[in-house]
Formats: sequence, C-alpha cells, structure tokens
Amino acid sequence: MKTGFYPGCSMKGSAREYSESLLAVAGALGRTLPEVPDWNCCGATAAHNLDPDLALALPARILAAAENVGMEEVLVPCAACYSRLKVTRHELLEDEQLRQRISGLVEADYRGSTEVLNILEWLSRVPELEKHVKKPFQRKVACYYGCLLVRPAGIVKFDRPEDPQTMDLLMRKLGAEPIDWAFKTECCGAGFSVSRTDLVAKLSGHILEDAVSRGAEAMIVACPMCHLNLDMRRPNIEKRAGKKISIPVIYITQALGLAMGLPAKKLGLHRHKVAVKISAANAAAKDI
Amino acid sequence: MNALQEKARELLATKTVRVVIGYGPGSGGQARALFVREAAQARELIFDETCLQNLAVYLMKPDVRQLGKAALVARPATLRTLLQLAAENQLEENSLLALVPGADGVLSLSTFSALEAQVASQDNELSVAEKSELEKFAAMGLDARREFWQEQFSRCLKCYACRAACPLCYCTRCTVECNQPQWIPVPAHDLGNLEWNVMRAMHLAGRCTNCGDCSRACPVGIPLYLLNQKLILDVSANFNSRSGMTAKADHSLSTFKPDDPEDFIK
Amino acid sequence: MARIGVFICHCGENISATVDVKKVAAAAARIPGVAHSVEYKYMCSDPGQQLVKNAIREKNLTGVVVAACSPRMHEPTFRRACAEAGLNPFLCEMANIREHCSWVHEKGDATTEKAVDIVRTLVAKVKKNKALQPIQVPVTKVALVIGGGIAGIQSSLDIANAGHRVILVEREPSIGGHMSQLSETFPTLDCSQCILTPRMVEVAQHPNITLYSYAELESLDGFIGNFKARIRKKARSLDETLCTGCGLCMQKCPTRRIPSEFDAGLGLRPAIYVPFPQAVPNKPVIDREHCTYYRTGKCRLCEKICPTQAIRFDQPDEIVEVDVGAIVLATGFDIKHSDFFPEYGYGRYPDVIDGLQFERLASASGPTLGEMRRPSDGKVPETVVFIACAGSRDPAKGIEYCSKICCMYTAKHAMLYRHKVHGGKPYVFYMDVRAGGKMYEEFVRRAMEEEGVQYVRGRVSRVFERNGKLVVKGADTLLGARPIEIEADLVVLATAAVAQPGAEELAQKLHVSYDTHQFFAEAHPKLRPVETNTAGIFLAGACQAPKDIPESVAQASGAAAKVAALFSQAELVRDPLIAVVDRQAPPVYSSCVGCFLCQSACPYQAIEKEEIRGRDGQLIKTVAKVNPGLCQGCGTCVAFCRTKSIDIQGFSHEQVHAEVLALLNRGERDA
Amino acid sequence: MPDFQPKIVAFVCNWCTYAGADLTGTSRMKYSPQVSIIRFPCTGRIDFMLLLKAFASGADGIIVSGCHPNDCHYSSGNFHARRRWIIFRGLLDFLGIDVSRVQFSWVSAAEGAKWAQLVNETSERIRELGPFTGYQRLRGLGVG
Amino acid sequence: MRSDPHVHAAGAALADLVLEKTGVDVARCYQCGKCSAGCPLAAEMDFPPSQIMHLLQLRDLPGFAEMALRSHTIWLCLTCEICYCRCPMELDIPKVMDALRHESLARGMVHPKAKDILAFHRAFLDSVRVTGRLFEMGQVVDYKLRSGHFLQDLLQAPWMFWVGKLHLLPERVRDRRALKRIFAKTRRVGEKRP
Repeated sequence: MKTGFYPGCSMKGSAREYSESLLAVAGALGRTLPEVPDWNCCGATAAHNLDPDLALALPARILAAAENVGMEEVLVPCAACYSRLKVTRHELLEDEQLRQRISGLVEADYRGSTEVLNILEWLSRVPELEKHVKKPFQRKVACYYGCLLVRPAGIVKFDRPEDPQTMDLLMRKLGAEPIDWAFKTECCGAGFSVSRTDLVAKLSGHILEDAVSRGAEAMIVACPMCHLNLDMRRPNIEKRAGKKISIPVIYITQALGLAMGLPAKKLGLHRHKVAVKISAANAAAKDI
Repeated sequence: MNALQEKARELLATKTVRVVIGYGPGSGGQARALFVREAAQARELIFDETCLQNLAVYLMKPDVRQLGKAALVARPATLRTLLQLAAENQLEENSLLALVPGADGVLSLSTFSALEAQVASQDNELSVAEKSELEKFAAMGLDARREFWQEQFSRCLKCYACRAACPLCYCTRCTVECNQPQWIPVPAHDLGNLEWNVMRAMHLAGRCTNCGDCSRACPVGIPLYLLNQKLILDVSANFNSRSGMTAKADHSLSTFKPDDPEDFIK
Repeated sequence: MARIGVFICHCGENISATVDVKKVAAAAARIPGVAHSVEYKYMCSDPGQQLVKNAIREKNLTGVVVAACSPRMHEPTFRRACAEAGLNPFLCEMANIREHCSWVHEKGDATTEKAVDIVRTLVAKVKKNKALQPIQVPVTKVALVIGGGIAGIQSSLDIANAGHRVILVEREPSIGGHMSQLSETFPTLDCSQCILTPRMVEVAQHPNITLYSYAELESLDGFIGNFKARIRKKARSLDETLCTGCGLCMQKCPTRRIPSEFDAGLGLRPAIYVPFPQAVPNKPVIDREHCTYYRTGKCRLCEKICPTQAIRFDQPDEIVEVDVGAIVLATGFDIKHSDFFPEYGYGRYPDVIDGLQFERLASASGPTLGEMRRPSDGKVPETVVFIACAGSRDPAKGIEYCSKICCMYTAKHAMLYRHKVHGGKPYVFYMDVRAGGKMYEEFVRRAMEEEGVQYVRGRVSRVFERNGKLVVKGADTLLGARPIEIEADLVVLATAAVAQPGAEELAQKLHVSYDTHQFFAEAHPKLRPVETNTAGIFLAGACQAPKDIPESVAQASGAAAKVAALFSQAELVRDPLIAVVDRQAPPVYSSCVGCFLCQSACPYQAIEKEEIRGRDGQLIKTVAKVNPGLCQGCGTCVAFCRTKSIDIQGFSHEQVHAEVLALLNRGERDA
Repeated sequence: MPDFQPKIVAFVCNWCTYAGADLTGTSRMKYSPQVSIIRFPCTGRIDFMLLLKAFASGADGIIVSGCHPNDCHYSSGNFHARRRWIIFRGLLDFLGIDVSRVQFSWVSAAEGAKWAQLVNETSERIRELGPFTGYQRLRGLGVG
Repeated sequence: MRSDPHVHAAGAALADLVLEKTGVDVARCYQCGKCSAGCPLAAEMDFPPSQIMHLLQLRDLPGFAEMALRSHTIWLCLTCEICYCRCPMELDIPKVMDALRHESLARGMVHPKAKDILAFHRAFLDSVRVTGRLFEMGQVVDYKLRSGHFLQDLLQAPWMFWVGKLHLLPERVRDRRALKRIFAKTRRVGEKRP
C-alpha cells in the first residue's frame, strides 16, 4: 500500500510541531511519508464559503497529483484539510458530470482511486502500537475530536459521530486514561480564530472548562485549527473566563512520540503557547 | 459366442425376458437397434464403438412395451436415462434388465439400487472436449452466438426427429401439439424454429442425460447437444445437481434451495 | 361470438384528470367482440353498478371489463354485481387504469393510450374466461390467537364468548403484555393492572379458551378454515399440574440479580420466577440462561424445596399440533431500546430512561413501589425533562412515522410525576401535540393548565452529564429558536414504537404481508383494516401499527367478529381459482403422462396420484389430480407441466396468452 | 434514436409486486407509461414461453417481478421461478439473445417507490438498447 | 445534478435555487428545531438554522427568503456539521449555508457585521492564489489591510516568529501558473475589493 502525505499549509507554519512530531513518530515506526508532489492549499473554509467550484478544484488538484504518482491513499493529518479532501472525493465520485467539469478546471483527471486517510485511521493501523511504548503516557486525558474528523458521518464514514472512540482507544494503548466527557465533538470556533476571536474564546472556553472540571491533565487533538484555538487563543479564552486555565494541548502524534521516548524538542513541544509541563511517564514527570 | 450373446440367449431361453433390445450391424458405420425375441437370434448381437444409440427410447414406445419384459443393452448414458425415467414414474423397479457389457462379462441390473450403484461408479461428467467446446462458445460473444444459432435453426425442418429419438420426450401430447393456445407456430420459420428449440431445451433442463441422440437424429445436422450440455453445466454449477443419478424424484427444476443464486435479480 | 361490455370509470377525477376516458370508451368500442362501451363518473356507486347490470341484461353480455381501480379494491364488488344480473361472476375482469395508469403518469396521449392498452388486454382475457363455480370447503371452528396482550386477550374472550374454542399462544411466561407494565392509563388515569388483571383471570378460567403461555408458533400449514398449526411449548422446567404457585422456589433461588424484563430492567428477579405477582398462569419458569444449575450443573435448590416436587430440570420443549380455522395475530409492539440515541446518552447515563421504564418507576408494583426515584442514586428528581418523538418522525434513524401514543403518555407521565413530586418541575420538549381522541386534547390541556407541565416547542439536540446533572440542550422554536439548556435530574425519552423483534419471521411463517417497518399489513387501509391478505388471518392491536389501548381493544373485537362470522357458516365458499388437470374421454383419459414433476413443485401437497383403471380394474395409467381443498391457486405446477396438462382457472394458458398478444398488438387490432 | 418509446411488458405476481405497483399509484409516484402490467397469481405461474411470446409480439423489454425470498404468498413459488429464470437466462444468452432486456426483480407490497424506480430504470435501459429488432426480424420472416 | 453556480433562472424562488445547487429540498424541514438546539453559535445568530430553513420555505411571500441572504447567520455558520449530523430529515444545512453565502455575495446582500469574516476569507484566498499555499504572514497583513484591525494580534506575531511558527517568506507551489489558471476559471462571485 503506497501511502502519501499531504501536510497542508498550517503544518508548514503555525502547526509546525504537528508535522515535526508526525515525521519523528513515523521515522521511529520505520515508515516513510512521501509528500504529495507540488501540493497546493486545499482552500479550507474560505474557498467553500466564497466559491463552490474553487472549493472542489483545489482539493481535486491535490488528489489528482497523488493519484498520478500511484499513491493509493493520502494521509491528511489536518482535520480541516482531511474534510475538504474527503468531501471533494465524495462529491466527484457521486456525480460524473461534475467530476469531468472539475477535472477540466484543474487540468488533471482525478479518477477516484486514491483514498483519503486521517491521522487516527493511520495510527490505528499500526500493528501492536503498544509494543512501541517505552514510557506509558500515564495521564488523564481529554480526547478532543472536534467537528471534521467525524462529520459529516455519511461521507467520512469514520467512527460514530456521537461519542467517538478511536482516539480514546489509541491513547489507552499509550497508557493514558481517557476521560468520559461531553465536548468531544463540539466545535472550537474553527476558522474564526482571527476574524471572530471573541466567539472562539467562548466555544473553546466551554471545551476546556468541561475537560478540566472532569480532571483531565491534557487535551489531545488531531487538528491544527483546534490546536490554534485551544492553545494559541488561550489568553483570549482566559480573559473571557476570568480565570487561568493551564491545561496543555497536545497533538496525538506528540503524545505518541513522548510515549515512545522521543525527545520533546524533536516533537516541537516547545512551540506551544501553553507550556507542556508533563512528560509521558508519571514517574518521570518533569517540566520540559 | 461372446458373453453378451450368451447372456441374451440364456435370458430368452429361460423366458426370463421376452425381448432383448440390443445392437446389430447397421449401415454407414453405425449399429442399429436389434430386437432379439428368439434365443437363436442372440448371436446377431454386437457391442462395439459403433453402438451409440440410447436404446431406452424404445422402452417408452407402446409397441415395444407390448412385447413383454425386456432386457436392454445399456451404455453409460442409457443407465442414467433409466434412472431418470424411474424418477419420473415412467419405469417400475425390476420391470426390466439392463445389460452392461464389460471386461469381466455382462452385468445384469434390475433393481434401482443396482442401477444407482452402477451409475455412481461410471464417469458421468461432460468430457474435457465437450467442456472446451462450450467454453469456446461462451467466448464468441453475443452477436456471433446469435448468428451461429440463427443459421443453424434456419435449417430446421420441424421434422421432430430430435423429439422422436429422445427417450425423455415421452409425452403423449407435446406442447407443439397444443393449439389452444398455439404455443409454437406450425410452419418452419425462424421464429417458430427458435421457439421450438428453446422449448425443447428448457423441457430437458435438469432431465437430459446427454446421450446425444437428438443431434444424431437431426437430418440437417443441428448441434442440439450443445444446448443440452450447456444446461447440464448450468444446472450443475447453480444447483449442484445432475440428472439420472437416482431413481428418487429429485428434479433440479421443480425443487429449490432458499439460497439459490440471485445476483441477476434486482 | 363474444359480447363483451366495457365500463370505464372516471373515479371522480382520479382517472379522468389524466386519462381521456371518452377516447378510451371509443377505442374500446372498436375492439372486436366488444358489444357495449360506456364511461361513467363513479362506476362503483349504486347507479354505476346498475349500468353494468342493465347492460348485461339488455345487451346479453357474455363478459364484462370494468376499467377502474385495482382489482384488489373492487373486483368483488363488480363480480357480485354481475352475479346479481345473472352473469357468472368469473366472467368479469377489472382493468386497472387508476393505480397502474392515471395515478402514475402525467396527463397526455401516452397515458390515454396506455389505458386503452390495458382495456384491450383485459377484453382479450375475458373473452377466454370460463364460467366457474365456487368451491365449498369445511371449516374447523377453532381460533388460534397469537399474542396474549390486551388485544389478544380481548379477541380470545370475544371469540370464546361467541361459543367457539380458542387457543391462545403467548411467548412470555404470562399473558398481559405491555399493558400489564403500565402504571395508569390516559386519559382517565385509572390503574392499568386494576382493569387488566380481571380480564387475564377470565381468560384463564374460560372453558372455551386453552392457554399456551411460554409458547410460540413453530409452523403453519393449510388455508382458511383448515389451518394446521404447530406450537412449541417451551420447557418451563416444572410440571404445571403439580405446581401450586406457592412461590417458595422464587424466595429461595440463590440467583437473584437478573434484570427483570417486566420492570424494564429497573428491578431484579431470581432465575426461577413469575414475571409479576398477578401473572396468568401464576406458575414460574426457570430462566435456563441464568439458572445456576444449568450453568454449572450444581444447585437444584428449588427442586429440594418444592413442596409438590414439581421441578423438572430435564423437561424438553413440547410440540403441540392443532387444527384451527382462523387466526388472530395480536403480537403487539416493542419500543426502541438503548444505543439508538447516542446524542441523548440513552444506554450510557442511567438516568436517561424510556417511557416503559418510567411506567415502572411510577407503578405501585414497580421497583420503587411507585415512589418517584431515579435509577442512578434513588434520588427524587427535582427536574424531569420529557423528550417526545425520540426516534419517531426521524427518517435519519429509519423511522419516518408518528408512533401515535407518545404525545398522550408523555402528558400522562408529566402529570404522574407532578402527582408524586409536588414541587417537581416537568418539562416536555415536543414538536406537535397530537391528541386526537375522546377526551385526549382535554387531557393534554389539563397537564399544561392545571398540572404545571411546561411545554417547550423544539427537539433536543443532545443530553450530556455535568456535575451530576443531565444537561439538556434544546431550542424553543417559538422563541426565535433560542437555545435552551435545562439541568435535569431525570430524562425520559418517548422512544419510537416499533414492530416486535421476530415479526418478520412470524409473517413469513404465516405468509402475511408486512410493511417496511415489519408491521403486519392490513388487506385494505380503510375497508379491510382487520384482515390480512391471507384469508382467515386477522389482525388485532399494535402488531399492525402503533395503537393505544382503546384502539387495540376495538380492533381486537373487530377481528373476533370476523372470526365469528367465518365460523357461523357450515362450509366455506372459496373462489375456484385453482389448478385442474386435463381429463378427456377414453382412450386418452388425460394428456398427463404422470411424470409428477408438479408434485415436488406444489407448496401445498395438493397434487395427488390418480390411477385410471379400465372396467376390469386393470390399471391404464396413473395421472395427476389436484385436490381442490388444498390447492391455493399459485399456478407453479402449471408452468412446470411440459404437456400443458395442468391449467389454472382464472389465469389459464388461453387467458394469459391472449393478454400478452393483445397488449403488444396495439395497431393491428383496434386501429 | 431519440424518439424511440420502448414497449415493455411486466409480468408480476398478484400479492407483492402487483400490490406494490398499486402502492406506487396510491402514493402518486410517477413512472414511464411504456410499461404495462400483466397480473399472475405468483411468479411460479409465469411460463417461460410467455416471455418468448412477448418478444415475438414486439416487446422491447420485459420485467418479471414477484415477492422477495421468504415473502411469497404461496411460500415457494418465487423460489421455483428463480431456478427457472437462472436456467432460462443462461439458455437465451447461449443462443445470442440479450438477456439484459429481461429484468427480474423482487418488489414487495410495501415497495411502491422501488417499483417506480425499477420501471424507470428498466425503460431507460431499454431505450438505450433500442428496439429489439433482432428478435422482431425473426417475427417478420415468420409471421409476415 | 449540479449546474453552473453562476447561472440561475430569474424570478425563481430561492428555495428552488438552493435545491438546484445543493440537492437539498428545504420543504422537507418540519421545523423541529434540533439544528438550532445543537448549533454552537445559535445564540449569536439573528436567525438560527431552523429559521433560515423556514424563511426559505416561505418561498412566495415577498421579502422573507431575502432575509436569509441578508442574515448574519450565514456568515457565522462554522460548517461544524453538527446540524446535518443530527437532522432527522438528513438535510445538509451546511451546504445550504454555502449556497446562501454565494448568493448573498452575488446579490450584494452581505450582512454588515460579516465584514471581518469576509475579509479574512478573501485574504486567505488571495494568499493561495499568489503562492499556491497559505502564507500566514502575508494573509494576516492582507487581512489587516482589508479589515482595518491593524492592532489585533500585534503581540502574537513576535511570539509566533520566536517559536518558529511564522515564516517571513512564503512557501510556494512550483507550478503556480496552473493555480492561477484554476483561480481564473473559477470566477468568484462578488469578487470586488470592498
């Protein structure tokens, strides 16, 4: 199975540590992740808000590029990009006329053979993941899925849309104790990070408060946008809540890296706004 | 006298049977049916590679039945035919002796279980050559097949020799003889010929024992055996069943399994 | 020479709006053999039928085609009319130009042409119809009632009181059904058990009723008036004739922590049990799945303690075979259970319960003895949220229909809660309140006006737990769809009413139709609501569609009346649409060659061997013969017969052959 | 052939598909008027000769439909029919007759929508295949 | 079937346009309100989702459907998909929101309060058009110019730069011409600088 890798724009910038930790983990697991050649931005929220054709054309170009080099699937760690690629694939395969029109627009033919994979699907496939764990991640964690990993359920067909379990299972394999909480799939404010920071502060605030009130020691995420809102927007969240909220927000790949004993620096933990004051093993809990 | 002739002579001499139906020398390199009613005549019987006809067909003729209990020289397909006739209530147990010439003399079978055992011990599968001919047909493509059969059927004279030669076409009233409604048009034309041949094949589906007499009887040489063999293969592939294997009523087309294939049904 | 009359119905405008009926009548008149062709507004009305009758007499018709609705609707009507005018009813056919034409196509020439095609087809058929005489078959005057809920109980009592024997089969150890689980009933709030249990006792004591509880239908053969049912009596693991129902075994059974089905999982029961104290019969069963003896081979405590030595551990299931003439299906309904509502946390939070569980909490015989205490910690809930339409009217979850009973029982639940917890705050999230029924609307108004139940119009999006409270996130669509959050102590879901599990399998055993939701299908939605399409099998209660108690009881009595009507005749008259084997004069006798391939094809074992013998008793031939009592007229044998020796009356070779030719030869016949 | 309106005959059983088609009507769903229905008690009753007769009389396509497996009003008529159709299709195909012109289906009394869809899909497919000239030419030679 | 999104019959009801573009039949909505109940931003909206659906259902009453196009709601919708996920009628409301946004832009009916959101989206796409990928630094600058929020996040940038999250030079797609052609062919509705 030839698996390609679509990093997406944020993993080259504001979510750099997600990319770093993913590549570090993949390396340690003995897997290579070749990037989709000359990939472009998926268009994100902006494209589908403003232009329906562009919203399909940009992802179609990516999928066609991957298909052309024989990638049977593409790992898309960013949940937002994943959603755009997955939805595009679905729509193009549902409607042959549309597929031909969009293929014409992007001057490349996507035939539908390349599948789209999210980070949780990719990690779940690693056989005997627990055997790679050197320092069990013995923490109470809140697994936060956000919106786009599980919805729209009919298209992504991944886990159940209410109370999903895939990430919880993965974290349990790493030695963590996932809490049962109520905001697993509530929206963080997504693309409003810059334009409506006030709303992000409110929505992300609710999420963090619920996790903290149930004793979570870390938020585990699989989306740069969620991370941006929960981590970098922490000052706005705290200001709105009128209190300090110090729970760190960790990418699942970082959590895995820590459990595998990879150095924190290699996992980009120093790039977070909210200091990650926990390490994997409880016993070795030291500030990083 | 060979073993077969000796057996026939003995059966007639002891009046165990009234007639021995076997093969005698014929013309054109083919043996013909020989009805031996006197012990002395038994030495005329032959059994070699020219003896192809399925003699069971005579059992269904009233004139032959009137002769009294018969012994019948049986080839493998004949034995299957006897069992199929039994399964269709056309043959009573012990009402006839099937004579099977072999290397160790002549077997004489009269019970259904003996017939079944004999059939079970012989090769009843289509031969490799028969199968490969069918495969060639499948590969021909729809249009080529249509043209082939259209040409073949265009020569059909509706003489019904195929029907007369077939031991399983024993119906006293054939569908072609029904005229209210008229299922098959009387004159020999393309449509009627197609309908007759489809009907004949369908009526033999799950019943035909592959003796090949229909083709041999056809005066214009239509390869009717292809249709029969195709259906034998289909019945076996889809229902895992084979005609002429048992005297019990076990008809593949009037029984079913709840999980029969239905991939063609929406 | 045929003289066929064609009668074209407008059906008000149902047909004439898309089909040019005048053109159809004119075209029909040109079909050879048609002696009379008219159209009329309502052919099924009295004057319409009179048109048919007059034409038969005046024009001396030899056949009639009524082009109107489906024969499934009015074939009996018009055949009766023909008979009244002296024409054999089987010389009348219906051309379905409504369901199969005017309702499914747009107005236009193609639709009118199709109507003509259909008429021509049926004219061709009717020309080949033969006068037939009905068949008389005997009737076994015993009814089988399947299901011992309120509907089955009512049907059984009504049939038994009409003087006929009834065999009542109930799957559970006791009769009573869902009604026995209810606390109080709307709109009168009388105690469910108080009104039900006397009926249960009446069943047990009625001399005409044989009760098989803890039993299921194994298989059914035969046909109306002459069914043969095999009933599996599951092993109770005790000798019912010895058991006195003293209950000692239940008190001593060491395995006591099994969730009680009767208490909807909120209470516990032992492994040997009666479902509830008023059970009929009041004799326990051993639940072999949980019983220590069956699991480990040790215990047998009940056997030791039983004063009458009634316990039988090795008792096998028993199969009882009964002959019955009619069947009432009264298998009831079920409700959607947990895992169906992940967004409401149903199955995840113990204090999110369904309506039946609430009934048990509110019932004096329930696990809390009628005190309103929530399942998780026994606390008295101060705020209760009731969510209506939980699963109903929800195509995304596969149920598009309204479950009908929920609006009423939700109002009742909220009221009962207020009666038990005076300061309690009940909220009902609803979309519409459907309270059609005698005193129903008044009942709901009472809940709102007098009992302090607060109704919020909107569907709840989700329920989650926070600090020991259940947070209900909804919106009030009457207030600009403003989000509303209520912190509740207990959430009650009015989950959808669905068919019983196993309904589909049962329907297949009985050969009755069922809808996409596995509710049994009535023969006609309006005019034959208690009959199925299978003659002799009737419906009662919620197995047909969700129903409340009065409706179930009414239908049960209706079904009983149908059975009684059937049993009032000495013999049953059946349509002669059956197979017949060719018979001719000697020396042929029959074109049948006696291969009997038809025999293995017949689902009813209706084909027999007939030996034709000469005057001296000598066997001439053995041919097939159809037993007219057993044949149901499927015609499978007909298609197998190579000599065309079997034919089926009403769908004969000549008839269907003529139909096919007529349908396709449009221009050649009536241009 | 844009104006080609195929002639399609539907052989259906009385209890499931005929009733299902009735439901299509009562639900006012629309379908192609090129299809006409002939009612049989059961799919088990449908003689393969009738299918040949329909083609010979000018049908471009045929629908044969009955109750789903296990739902047959007569228990097993549909099972027998299924076996018959398996063999019949194989034979027609072997003779070079396009079996995609015969659509077999199970439509229950509850499946009004399925009936409409089946009719529309079948008539669309037959429209694409065009008139069944191959078979109709046989008729021309024969009857004409 | 989808057709060209920029062509629609004049005078057709907005509901028909939505049906044509998205395949969603708003008539199926029976106003249960579950979408509004679950919407994370319903409280901020002038018309929560169920009301947007109802506005479209009043197809022939003058002015009502237009209220949906002029609403703040359509710009606040985050496409979190929770409404679609829980809708009993399986109506793809987020897709409807997309279609309404496009129509609102085309008719120049964008709600005044949506200015910032729109500015952000446009800055985003500008960045992608030029480089093929999102250049976060460039986009932020562009957004500030468009929105006039010059001071927002002023303190954030140095920190991001410090932890290595902000690059001063954009990453680029090699075949930028191909991207430009895609943008040229997908003419965005209402593409005028404010």
